[in-house]
Amino acid sequence: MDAAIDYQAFRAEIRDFALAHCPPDIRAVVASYRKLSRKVWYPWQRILFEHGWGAPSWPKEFGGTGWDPRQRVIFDEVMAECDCPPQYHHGLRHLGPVIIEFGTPEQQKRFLPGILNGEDWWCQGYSEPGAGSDLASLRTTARREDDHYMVDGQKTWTSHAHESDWMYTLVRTSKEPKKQQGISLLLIPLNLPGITIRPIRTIDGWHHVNEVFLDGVRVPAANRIGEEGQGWTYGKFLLERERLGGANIAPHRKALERVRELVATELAGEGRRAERELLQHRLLLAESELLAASELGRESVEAVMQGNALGMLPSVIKLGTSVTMQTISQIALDAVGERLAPRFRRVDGAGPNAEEPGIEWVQNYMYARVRTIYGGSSEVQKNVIAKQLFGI
Amino acid sequence: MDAAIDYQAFRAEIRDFALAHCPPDIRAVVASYRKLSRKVWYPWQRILFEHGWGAPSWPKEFGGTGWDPRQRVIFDEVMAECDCPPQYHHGLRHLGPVIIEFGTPEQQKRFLPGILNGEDWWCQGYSEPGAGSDLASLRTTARREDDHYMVDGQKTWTSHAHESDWMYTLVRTSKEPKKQQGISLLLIPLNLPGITIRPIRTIDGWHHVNEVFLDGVRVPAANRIGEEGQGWTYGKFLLERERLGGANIAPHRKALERVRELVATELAGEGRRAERELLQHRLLLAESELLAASELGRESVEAVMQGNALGMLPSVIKLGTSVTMQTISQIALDAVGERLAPRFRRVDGAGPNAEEPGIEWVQNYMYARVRTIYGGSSEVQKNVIAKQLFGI
Amino acid sequence: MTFATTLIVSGETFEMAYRFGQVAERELAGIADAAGQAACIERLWNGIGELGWMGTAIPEEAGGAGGDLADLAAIASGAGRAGLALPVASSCGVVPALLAGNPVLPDVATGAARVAVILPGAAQDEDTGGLRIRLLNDGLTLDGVVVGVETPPNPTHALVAAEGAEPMLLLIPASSPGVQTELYQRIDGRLAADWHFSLVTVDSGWIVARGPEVPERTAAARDLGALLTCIECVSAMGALIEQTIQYLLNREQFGAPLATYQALRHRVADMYVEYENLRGITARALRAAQSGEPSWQAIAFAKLRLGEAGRAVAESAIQCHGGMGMTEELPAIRLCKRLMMAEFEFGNRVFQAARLLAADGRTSTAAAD
Amino acid sequence: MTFATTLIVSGETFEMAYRFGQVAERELAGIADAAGQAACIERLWNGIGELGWMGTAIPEEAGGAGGDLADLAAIASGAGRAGLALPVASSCGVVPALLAGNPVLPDVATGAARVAVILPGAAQDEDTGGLRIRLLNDGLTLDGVVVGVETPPNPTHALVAAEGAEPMLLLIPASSPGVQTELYQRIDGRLAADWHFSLVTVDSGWIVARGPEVPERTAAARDLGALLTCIECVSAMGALIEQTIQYLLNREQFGAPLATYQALRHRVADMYVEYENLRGITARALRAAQSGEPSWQAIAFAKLRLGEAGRAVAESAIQCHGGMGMTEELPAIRLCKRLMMAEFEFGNRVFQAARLLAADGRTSTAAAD
Repeated sequence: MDAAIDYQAFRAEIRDFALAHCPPDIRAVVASYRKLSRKVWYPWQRILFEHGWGAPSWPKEFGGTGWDPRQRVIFDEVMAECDCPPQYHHGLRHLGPVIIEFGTPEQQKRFLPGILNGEDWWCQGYSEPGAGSDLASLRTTARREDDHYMVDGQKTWTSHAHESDWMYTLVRTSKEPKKQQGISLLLIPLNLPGITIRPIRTIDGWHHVNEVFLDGVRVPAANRIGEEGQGWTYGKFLLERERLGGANIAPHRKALERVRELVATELAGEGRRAERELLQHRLLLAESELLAASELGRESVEAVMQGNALGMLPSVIKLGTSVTMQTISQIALDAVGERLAPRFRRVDGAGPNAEEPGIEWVQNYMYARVRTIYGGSSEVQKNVIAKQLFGI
Repeated sequence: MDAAIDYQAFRAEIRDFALAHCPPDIRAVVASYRKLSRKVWYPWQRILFEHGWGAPSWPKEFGGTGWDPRQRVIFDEVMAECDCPPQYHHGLRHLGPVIIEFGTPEQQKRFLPGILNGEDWWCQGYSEPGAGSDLASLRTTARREDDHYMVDGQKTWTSHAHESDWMYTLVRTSKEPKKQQGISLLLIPLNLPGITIRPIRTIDGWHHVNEVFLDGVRVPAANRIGEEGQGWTYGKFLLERERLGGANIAPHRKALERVRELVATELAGEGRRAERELLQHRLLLAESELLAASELGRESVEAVMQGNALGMLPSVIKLGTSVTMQTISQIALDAVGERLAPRFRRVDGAGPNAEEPGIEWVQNYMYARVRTIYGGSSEVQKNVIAKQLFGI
Repeated sequence: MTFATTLIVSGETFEMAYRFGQVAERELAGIADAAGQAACIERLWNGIGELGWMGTAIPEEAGGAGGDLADLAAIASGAGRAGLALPVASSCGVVPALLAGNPVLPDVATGAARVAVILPGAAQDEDTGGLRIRLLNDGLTLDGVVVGVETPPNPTHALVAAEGAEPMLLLIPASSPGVQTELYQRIDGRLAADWHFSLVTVDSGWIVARGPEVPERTAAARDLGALLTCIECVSAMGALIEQTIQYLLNREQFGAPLATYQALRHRVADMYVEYENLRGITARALRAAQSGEPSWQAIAFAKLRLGEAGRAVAESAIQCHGGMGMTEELPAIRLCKRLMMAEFEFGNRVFQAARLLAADGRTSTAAAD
Repeated sequence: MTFATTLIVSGETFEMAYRFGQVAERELAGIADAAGQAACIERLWNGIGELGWMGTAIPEEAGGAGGDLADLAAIASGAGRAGLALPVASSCGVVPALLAGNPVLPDVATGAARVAVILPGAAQDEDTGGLRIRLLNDGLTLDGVVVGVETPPNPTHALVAAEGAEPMLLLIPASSPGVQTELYQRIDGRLAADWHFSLVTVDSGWIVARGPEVPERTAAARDLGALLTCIECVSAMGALIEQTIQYLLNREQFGAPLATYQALRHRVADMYVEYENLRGITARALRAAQSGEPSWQAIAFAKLRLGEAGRAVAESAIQCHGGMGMTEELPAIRLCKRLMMAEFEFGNRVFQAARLLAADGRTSTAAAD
């Protein structure tokens, strides 16, 4: 079947559409690494939806494109290359596939259209304070009362909670001896009484994540996806679907190109030649790492297309590219820091931050620290790899 | 007492003597990092001995100088600055102090003079195959037979065994349940029957270390230092005496200066400017590390002079400077490797190696790998530091 | 037993400054809004004025305490350990040094005169040609924009080392016609300002110094600032390592304290080596500065090391804290941001490396040992 | 279960080359003296000649097997995995490519012609002005010294890409008047030679090519050599990592296998990431070279990565082996030395980085994906 697909033509089609239809002001926000809020994401999602590309990873019968894995990676690559907002909405990427797989027909009818057309905005309520990477130990409880659950607890690191309509949430519905059991997946409207959302101030001065307090929140039992106590299975289903997440190196290469230009502009002239050459040399090494990673990404897509196991490739790509992205942001900071770091302001929302070109790299530098922490920290990735290598 | 010592004058005195009396051919060998054999060491030891400086670390009554710790470090620094062979003979530094502390008057009379005037050359037989840093598990046995010990076993990493007259050796004289006990210190003449010395081929192509096989070697019991079964105590005594070993950063700074000149010479001209500047920048960072280490070395001497504990300083200095020396040797290899690495020859003793200026840095690069391995590997040093930091 | 790093400076003055800094840090951390933070910083400024910090190195006859570099170092060390969000190196060290002998000095000592220092090479706005003094209609005129200048709250003066046909050190009242400032808070919590000078006519009373002594004095003042910043950061880094150790001891993952994982233990050991090296090289620079023959090279090397080590240790500390490392919840992470910003004060790595390489003065540094 | 790295090339030819390499490695490792080693290398050379390695990419009509880059890659990969001490990239790849169409080719295929390649930029003796061709008494004369040239045993010819008024590619019999060679063994066990050309009169029959095609052909040949070296080293690095893992599993310290210490586990994980990256970027370059439009940039980036990763992984492997890492006792450590030397073959990091930066050809590399 996939022999019939002309991937080059497909890539060109996506690119033409992106360049023609993605609004310039949205692309400008992406290009300058300004904050991507629902305000930026929604219009583009709407455009894609109307073109039939609202859900690249969903099956056709639910309004998806039915694309194969290679097409989906190509789509993501082109989005990055054209400075379109990465189509990484929690509803679309995470929840949608779960509802398609495990939801009832009513739930599918109720929730999927709003995700697809972008009218409903979702956030993910998994992490809890003190739990670290250890999801199985979560403590938010949902007590069944007739046709409702009473939910009590606290979620943290909840991206976009402050601009979302819904949170899909892992909650503990029974005290099983095995920690992975007794967890259920609930869809919680964020306008219910008893919900408090508190922003977490992050080191880069932006508002990305929140704490969500759930205090006697009454959630209809019909909002539970799948069976009670099986939430852990649905969570794992998600993780496994995301294995190709690292195969798209286009955003990294875009960042590298931007920093190369930044270095050339910021450090122009003979007086800064030595400094410029030093940074250019470091960029070249970073580029060699990205070229290597993009080849491993290519192998990953190939493997998924053939139905082969990916082995350690996702961990290897994650480990490598997270550090390379940090390196790129360090180089950028080295280029502009002296001039711009003192101008990057602390308090988000208290008036505009400085708007000088290049100042986004001060923020990017701070933010890039998260790359070796989230999605399985580098330490966890190395543990995983070592376990495979040593067999013990 | 030490208030009376004019350390600046002392330093000048040492330097004047070194420059006036250390033979130029010997200094040339040291300056070009060629192999230091007994042939190079002995004449200089003889000169120092005749001047009364044969044993800087021994008490006066045994022919030593009676210098305080600061004077001893100054002496070592000046030796390095003037390209005199480092006075680091196993007999002088390691064994002599043990004989002085624990030997009988007869043993002192028999062994100390030969060490002092350089006529007797010593090597250290501690390490055994498979034992790693774990000295307590040694397996070479010495069985008492009348007034002799029958020694059987194998030593390894034995520096200079092939050019030594004697080996001071830790052997197991009884099977105690506690591994540290039952170990004795024997002095073994290397010309006894049953001894075979086999060179270990090392990665830098030089002959530094040996395996020493002991097969029914008959050693007079009078050659045992101290009590039977107390060898472990004497070994520890040595280790504690060497705490200031890392305080002398002069050899490192000398190496840095040499590589700075090497980079300037090798990469002269506009065509190699970018490359040169890159290496000069790396050298500057290495220099800042050495300046920091030399201050910590200064603190260490101060602490020993005051009778204070050194805490983690020796580990910190060792960890830091071992990596800095590796960095310096990497920079040197980057400067000359393309031209000289292919000319550096493998087989030691099969004709002279290439003699081009700078080629010593190919050897130095390879040899420098040992710096993070010997004398407590970096991993062991970090374990030691972490234990102090965390208290667990 | 809790581990404590070796201090670079200790004693009563250090303890006093550290206590003040700790209280200040806690107070600031509890305030969420920008206006509240600004008000708090102003209160803190008044606090250190009352304690006499700015007068530390000002002669008694000019209203100061007549202290020396050791006293400044003690204050910088104490303030640094708490990550105090005030321009200590600048206001207690650099400004009094540059204004030595000037009639404004007593006001500097009390904190009434709040002076921002604009050294040559200060960041300029892209579109302007920098800060210039020129002759215009028979008078001297200052024109240009400089940005991101560290500042006390509500600065009363700019102390400008202006390069021109004749270099000049000018003390310009912030209220002068044509002078505008915009204040904001940096990511390490300190205040900074952009200064706009629009064809400002130079009053002859503003001239603190002129001619060839100006570059000499400003270079010495910059080095003093760099040295005090290094001292601050040694303390900050020591506190950061202690707090990271505590965090790893207290926090469990997969059933064991994080402090038991060898990878993290070794990472912290590496941080500690960086700390000790920074402490050593800074102590060396301080000793040289206190000797008869101060060495700019010793300071340049220390600041170079701070740039390398500050970033490396801050990044490691954030990594050790995991997700919490990305937030501002913990004092440790606020110290990280302080370490990151310090790199850009009084000459960054590139500046220090360039002058060291240019001077080829490296052999002469041996004299400092 | 023992861990095995992903191979960059596999198949029968790879297996054959690997088996030959393993036997050869064991044989060489057992010989202590230099003369014995030299004799062994000569036997091995004859061995690969009989197996037809040098003829792999030579057309059938010239006595070769008429194979392609895939066949060369398989041989390089197999030989590399065993660290075979023969100039595979040069003798099987570069020489046949440069001598395409030359009557000596059948002898190259059998191994009877043993050709050392001297490319522009080969290391020169300090005191000479490099290799020059000049007009002297109406004839062309070659003069100069080049050193450290990788070579087959007892080379019969030097294939010299000489830069002069007109670039020339010359195949010079080693026995010609005025030509002297000195052979020795490099630290990775391979043979190298210094070549002395003392006013050697150029025979017109030596001229393989002249004019502007010479730089083009030599650049392409150098890239082929670099690519094959990368392929060799991917295999060598994979074997090195496998052996390091085995060593850490088998060796105990303080009562536990070294493989249980997290610091070493993480270090090996880092080595593995380096390996995978080198494998990826080399596979990418190989794919580009096999496509219609070969990309020198793809090769330059791969060789650049090899320089970085080769040294880093070799250094880590030595560290993991502790004291044993300083000896030549284990095959793993011999592989380390091979990786270290490979950096200097067919353009080191500096060479590759310089041409990438100069060409600013970095955006065009996207085409290779």
